[in-house]
Amino acid sequence: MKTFTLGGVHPEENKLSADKAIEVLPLPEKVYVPVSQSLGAPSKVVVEKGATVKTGQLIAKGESFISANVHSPVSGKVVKIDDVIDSSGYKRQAVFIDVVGDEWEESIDRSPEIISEITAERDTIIKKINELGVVGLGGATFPSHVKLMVPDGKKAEYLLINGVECEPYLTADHRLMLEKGEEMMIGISILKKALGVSKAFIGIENNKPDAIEHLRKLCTRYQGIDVIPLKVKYPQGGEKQLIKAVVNREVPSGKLPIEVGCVVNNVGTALAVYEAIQKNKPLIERIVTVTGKSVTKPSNFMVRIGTPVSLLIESAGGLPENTGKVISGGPMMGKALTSLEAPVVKGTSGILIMPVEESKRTQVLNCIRCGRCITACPMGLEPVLLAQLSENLMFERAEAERIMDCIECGSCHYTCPAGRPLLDYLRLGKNKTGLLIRNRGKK
Amino acid sequence: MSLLTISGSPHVHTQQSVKSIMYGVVIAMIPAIFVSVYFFGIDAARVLLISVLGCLFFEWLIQKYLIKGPVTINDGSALVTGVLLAFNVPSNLPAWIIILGALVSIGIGKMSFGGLGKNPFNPALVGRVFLLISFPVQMTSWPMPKALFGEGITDAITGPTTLGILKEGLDAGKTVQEIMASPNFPGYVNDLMGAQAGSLGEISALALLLGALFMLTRKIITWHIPTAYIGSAVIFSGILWMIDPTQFIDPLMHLLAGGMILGVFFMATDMVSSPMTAKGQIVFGVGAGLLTIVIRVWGAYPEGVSFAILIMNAFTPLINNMFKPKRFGEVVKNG
Amino acid sequence: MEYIIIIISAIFVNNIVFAQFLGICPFLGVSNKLSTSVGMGGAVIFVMTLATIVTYLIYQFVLIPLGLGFLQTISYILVIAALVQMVEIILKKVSPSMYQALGIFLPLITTNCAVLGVAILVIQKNLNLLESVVFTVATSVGFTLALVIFAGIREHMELMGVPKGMRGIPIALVVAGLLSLAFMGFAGLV
Amino acid sequence: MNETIVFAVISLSAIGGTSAVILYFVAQKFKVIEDPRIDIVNEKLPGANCGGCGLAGCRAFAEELVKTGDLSKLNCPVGGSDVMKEIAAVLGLEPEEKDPMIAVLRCSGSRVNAPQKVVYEGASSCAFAHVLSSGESGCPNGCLGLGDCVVSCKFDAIYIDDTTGLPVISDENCVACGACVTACPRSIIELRKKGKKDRRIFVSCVNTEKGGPAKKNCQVACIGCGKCVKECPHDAITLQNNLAYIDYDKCKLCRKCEPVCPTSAILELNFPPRKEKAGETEKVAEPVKEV
Amino acid sequence: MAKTESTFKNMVLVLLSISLIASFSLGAVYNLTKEPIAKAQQAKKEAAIKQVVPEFDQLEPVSVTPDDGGDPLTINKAMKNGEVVGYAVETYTDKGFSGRILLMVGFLPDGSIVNTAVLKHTETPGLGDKMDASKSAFPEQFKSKNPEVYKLKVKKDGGEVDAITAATITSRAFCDGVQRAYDVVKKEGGSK
Amino acid sequence: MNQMQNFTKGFISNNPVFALLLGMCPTLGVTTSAINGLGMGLATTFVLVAANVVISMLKNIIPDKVRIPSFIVVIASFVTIVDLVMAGYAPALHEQLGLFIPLIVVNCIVLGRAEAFASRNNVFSSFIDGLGMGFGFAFALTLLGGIREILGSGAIFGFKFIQGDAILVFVLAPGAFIALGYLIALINKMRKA
Repeated sequence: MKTFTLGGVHPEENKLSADKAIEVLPLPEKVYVPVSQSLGAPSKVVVEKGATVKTGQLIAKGESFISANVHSPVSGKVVKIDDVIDSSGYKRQAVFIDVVGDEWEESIDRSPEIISEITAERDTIIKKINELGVVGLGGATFPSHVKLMVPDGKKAEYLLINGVECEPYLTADHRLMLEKGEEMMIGISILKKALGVSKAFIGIENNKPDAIEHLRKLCTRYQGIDVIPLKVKYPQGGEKQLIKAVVNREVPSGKLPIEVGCVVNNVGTALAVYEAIQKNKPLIERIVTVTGKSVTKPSNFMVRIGTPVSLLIESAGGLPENTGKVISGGPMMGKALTSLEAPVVKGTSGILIMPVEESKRTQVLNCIRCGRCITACPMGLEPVLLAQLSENLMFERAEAERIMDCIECGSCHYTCPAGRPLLDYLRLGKNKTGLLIRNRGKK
Repeated sequence: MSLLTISGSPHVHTQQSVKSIMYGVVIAMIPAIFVSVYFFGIDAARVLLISVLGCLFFEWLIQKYLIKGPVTINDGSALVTGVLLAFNVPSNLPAWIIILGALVSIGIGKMSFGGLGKNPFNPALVGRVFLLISFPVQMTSWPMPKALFGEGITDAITGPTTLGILKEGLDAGKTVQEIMASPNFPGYVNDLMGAQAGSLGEISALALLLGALFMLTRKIITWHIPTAYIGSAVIFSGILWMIDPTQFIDPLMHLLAGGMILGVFFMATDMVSSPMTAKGQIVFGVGAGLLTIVIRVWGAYPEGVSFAILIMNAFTPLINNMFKPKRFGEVVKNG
Repeated sequence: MEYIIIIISAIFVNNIVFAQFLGICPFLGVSNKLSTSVGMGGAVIFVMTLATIVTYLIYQFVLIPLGLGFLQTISYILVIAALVQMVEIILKKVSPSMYQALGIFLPLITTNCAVLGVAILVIQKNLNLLESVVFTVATSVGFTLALVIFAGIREHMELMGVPKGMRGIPIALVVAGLLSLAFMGFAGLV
Repeated sequence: MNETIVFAVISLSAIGGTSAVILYFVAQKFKVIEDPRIDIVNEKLPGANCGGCGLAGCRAFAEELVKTGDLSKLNCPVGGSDVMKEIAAVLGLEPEEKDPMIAVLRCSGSRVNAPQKVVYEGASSCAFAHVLSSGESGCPNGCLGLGDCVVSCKFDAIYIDDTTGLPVISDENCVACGACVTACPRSIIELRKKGKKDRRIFVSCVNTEKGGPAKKNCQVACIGCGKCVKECPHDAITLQNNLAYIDYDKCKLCRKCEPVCPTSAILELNFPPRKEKAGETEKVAEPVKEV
Repeated sequence: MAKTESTFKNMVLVLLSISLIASFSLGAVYNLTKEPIAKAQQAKKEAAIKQVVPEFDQLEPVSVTPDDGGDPLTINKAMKNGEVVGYAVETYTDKGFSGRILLMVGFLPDGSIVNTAVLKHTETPGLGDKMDASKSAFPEQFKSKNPEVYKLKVKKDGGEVDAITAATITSRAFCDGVQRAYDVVKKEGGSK
Repeated sequence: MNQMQNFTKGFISNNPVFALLLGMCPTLGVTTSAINGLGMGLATTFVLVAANVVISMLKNIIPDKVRIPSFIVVIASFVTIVDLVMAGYAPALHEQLGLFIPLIVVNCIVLGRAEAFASRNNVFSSFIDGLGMGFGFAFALTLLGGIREILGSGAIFGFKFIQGDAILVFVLAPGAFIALGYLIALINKMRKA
């Protein structure tokens, strides 16, 4: 069984909602649509307060190279353009819309029929993906059209589709593969066409045997797409780890996957691409897992972007009494929310609710230099050393020890028997070291 | 509803903790404790008790009144040090010397540096070597073993360890074969089972191996240091043995006699004072193995395990510095 | 074989720092950083070897023939002082970066008792010129070894944080003591 | 005369003389010219290597001083004007009188004024908590209270008050080196003129949100109402991004702005109590009803 | 008084004159102490000789090279009224724990040991230094033993000497030194 | 500064060993017993005083650039004198102290005081300073020697008060480092309190 070689951990999987079919969440009464939902510069609002919008209408335009358009997920009236606390814990600009009916833009094909013939040409595909605001749905929300534009001098050989879902608890991708496999396959074919590659691999961890089997069957009908079952190991869903696991290539430090001829896209992205190209539908909804041991009804929802998190929790049986922490994303890399009014954004893959006793960190003891964090680090770094350097503000040495290679997967922190907040210090160190490097560049 | 907690990711944590590791080590030492009580009787229990209580007491005292930080004697590390210290001394050691050893182990070896995790040297070994050099007579007069319920030699009689017999004999110009043929030589089986004179914990290789197996399966230790240690010791002593089997002890005897197994699995693998990367651990193990044999063969002391590990402890920061893990993406491999 | 014994003895068994108590000041002073300690070690190897050769020649060919053994101390220290200053001046010109790194410790080599100590020791031990050189090099390598190990441990301790009362010289001395304890294992090797 | 003595004298002189001569020539050949004044200046400096002057350590400061020969741009905040005068004397220059400065904390978001809304767990580092979220009080600009400034201070001048959860800067120990200013991820600490008799007035808030959201998180936040701007007779107060700022160079310490602030965001330090309204200075802790 | 300037001339002059004065005074002190030093050394040696052989009135040092080709030993023949009453041998051993040990061993003309004294050693204090009569009774056992019949080896090695506890190496070295002394005395014609 | 302060500062506040950390080699090397420490301390005191006096007398004659070599020659002379006299009149102690007698030359205290004090002050002050520093040094050495002797051989000034075993390590090299380490830690603590 294939997997990546360096490091990795195996946290308890807790896939509570794996057998829960995707439910379409009823339309909310109001949505807050943040204008910054992807990596890169925030988009510019193009609607005014008081305007009426249709579902799928452009409301914020990405203006720089790396940024993405935002479309209205609902139809209704723009109440105001103000700040809302999002998953970053800070207030960000958002478009507040009061929902009225569900009137869609006419250009969008809403029929359930699956269109498998790909008529669009490469340039059209990329242009449309850009226009319809498709971003990577794995979590990093990198604008997809940028990924598809292979830089000069580089050549894409393989398209890797990330169906790993290595985060514990989350099942959104799993359900997607089972229920939208056909659409996803077409999406993959579109991506292949856009990249001009003949081979695509879907990497899936073997804790999802039903998905592997289902997609394998579908593969027989789609040329040049293979399912690669992978051994369960976190963080296999990391781009570099996935490439290593599937095609055994190592992306050099500080470089992008295209350096080794690979492009990685999430299964969700493949679906979004299908909908954008074949159905003309912008990215206005996504599948979100709402889960947690104390949650009465762990579920997978199809949710419109901008829906407040509280509504999702309500639909999953309400907020449990002893909730200590609400996390946007999975337990390994997700962000703890400060407010339940935070809206679902394009990158929200799950809402994890943790009871008080699980949400407290363990007591921090002295480091016993066991080296488990080093063994666990999938990037071959020494988290303990980097954390110490960052604690002692020795950022130059931290840079030399390659702190910038850290992918913030949290394996080190997870595995530390002394419960040290290694990743906290690593993040801090990365932050400061990054500043140091940028300042150096300026001089 | 209480206030929400915010913290950086990850939000889940492994079950393994410092405590579980330390108590795991203690559990692994239980077979050896039984063997020592079996052969040395109540004396062994006495030494163990004094040593453990001494270590716990000094840890508590220093944390509470000198460092004035949180008291963490229940994390199990002082317990491990206590048992290991007891394992490294003869069962007839006077109480005050054991207490002094506990003070040195905890006070000098560990708390001076700030406590658990900060000590560059293994505390139990610091205590042991300190005592060995301070009290050479008491530390090298081992009572002969006698089975708890069987007939044996009276308590008062002391004798040299297997390695001691070999060293003395070789120094006196005898050949290895002559020495091993002599009636008072314990032999392979006794060394394996524990019927030999020696420090509490080192006598039975079998009991120690049992514990080591437990630690390996529970992933408390990894295979790197033990394998490298034993490998280098066996290869090096094997080469010497092949050169002249009359003057050099065979590798198997080297393994079974003395504190090799105890040192390899319980002290060299001490995480705090050994390197952190797999590569570093192998270098550490190889170095310790070589030094052990060098000291055993040519040094003044018949046993070299403690010194070898301490010396390698000193090198640990340098090894950590030189043997970094393989960085992802450092060597570009394609295909 | 003779030389191997001298080397092992000088580096491990009778390590100049851990067993002979010579050169403690730079040992404690220049061991904060690994890189500086390596530089210092190099400088000491160089100066010590040079000094021993010169003083040896002076002793054998000037002092002894004239029956002036009692001038040993004064003439040695003069020669060593001049030598160190010379090295310092040259280094400042040739490699300013190294000069910066070693900073005030180059003059300290003058008052490094290890240099004078070894020069006197080779006379006391009745070594011939070649043996003296081997002995000196081995001794200074032993010094460097001690320094480097020590610097490694101190760098490590700096990151880990030592209790306030023990910080600085006290913990350094304790570490030196423990190292010395460990090195006693080499006893009897030669 | 005894022949031992003669030999001794001759040989030692020969050794000494030879060394001296060789040394002399080597020294001539490998001469490195370094301004001796650098050493002198260096000795005069406090030697704390705090970096308060903006250079890497005291020696670098000395080198820079001697090289540029210009005192106007360089100042050692730790040694203060005394040291600068001495250095000026060495270099034969006139020192520029610099007003003594001190670090002040521009946040009054104590546990009472800005109650906790979420619980933070993790590395006790403001810098990290700042990256993670807006903090326990929810104020995106307020003090996080995790003590990065305390750690950065080399002069033991800052500690965290346990009841308020805010850092306290000691007037006595602070040398205005600016380390805490750099350390604070939210730029809450500012170096201000120490003021006559240590008297200072400043807006103790750096929140740039609009009035409503700001007050939601902290009752003593500056809401940018502009009352103080109107009140100030010296044009020392400006309003930018919903935040008032008092320019310490223009401020005449007239104390007129403080009473008009509806949220008590303006803080006065070391003034005698006001005669007309006794309880006024304790306003900070009181809940404010009106905006 | 004004400070002397650092000119080349001044520098050399001052340094030279200081050297001159220093070496002159050192020479003088050396001359003064030469005798006491020599006396002290002589006294020490004689004290050791007196300790290990019967009363004598005359000493006759002879240098003998041992058969194993090691460094020559000095045998001090102690004579009384022209007759040899004992041999005080300055012997050594390299088998010590740390470096050479110098011993003085006294024999009667019949070869039996009178007494031993340690001249110089660097053995571990508290352990090896017990071979000194002032520190333990270890050397007592050698008195009036004749190595011809008395096996000069520690018991562990099959000899008759009780080793110092925990210092077998030193004890062994001590025996080696005594044996060496005995061998040369025998070679020189003692021990009939 | 009055002469009394000048004299006593070397004991604790400016003690060459505990506070200035100078002369570590002999401090560690010869302190196996209190008497050795005292002997070494007094020998150093003599050199210190004599060198201080002579150097303060010569301070104006010596040009700056040959300051250090000149000082060293002066110091070395006195060291040799001590060496010779001790060999002649106290051979037992001389043998015990061994190599460390000539090494007084490179003891940083001696050169340090010459540099820092004698070359700037008058003869009498220098004399007092040398005496104070010397006694401070001797005090430190005797204290350390005493501690090591008590712990290591159960005796003090050669008088054995514990029969049987003591902690041998303390007369050996490791004990020297460890004892001094904790002694300095203790004294640091006392000075702060």
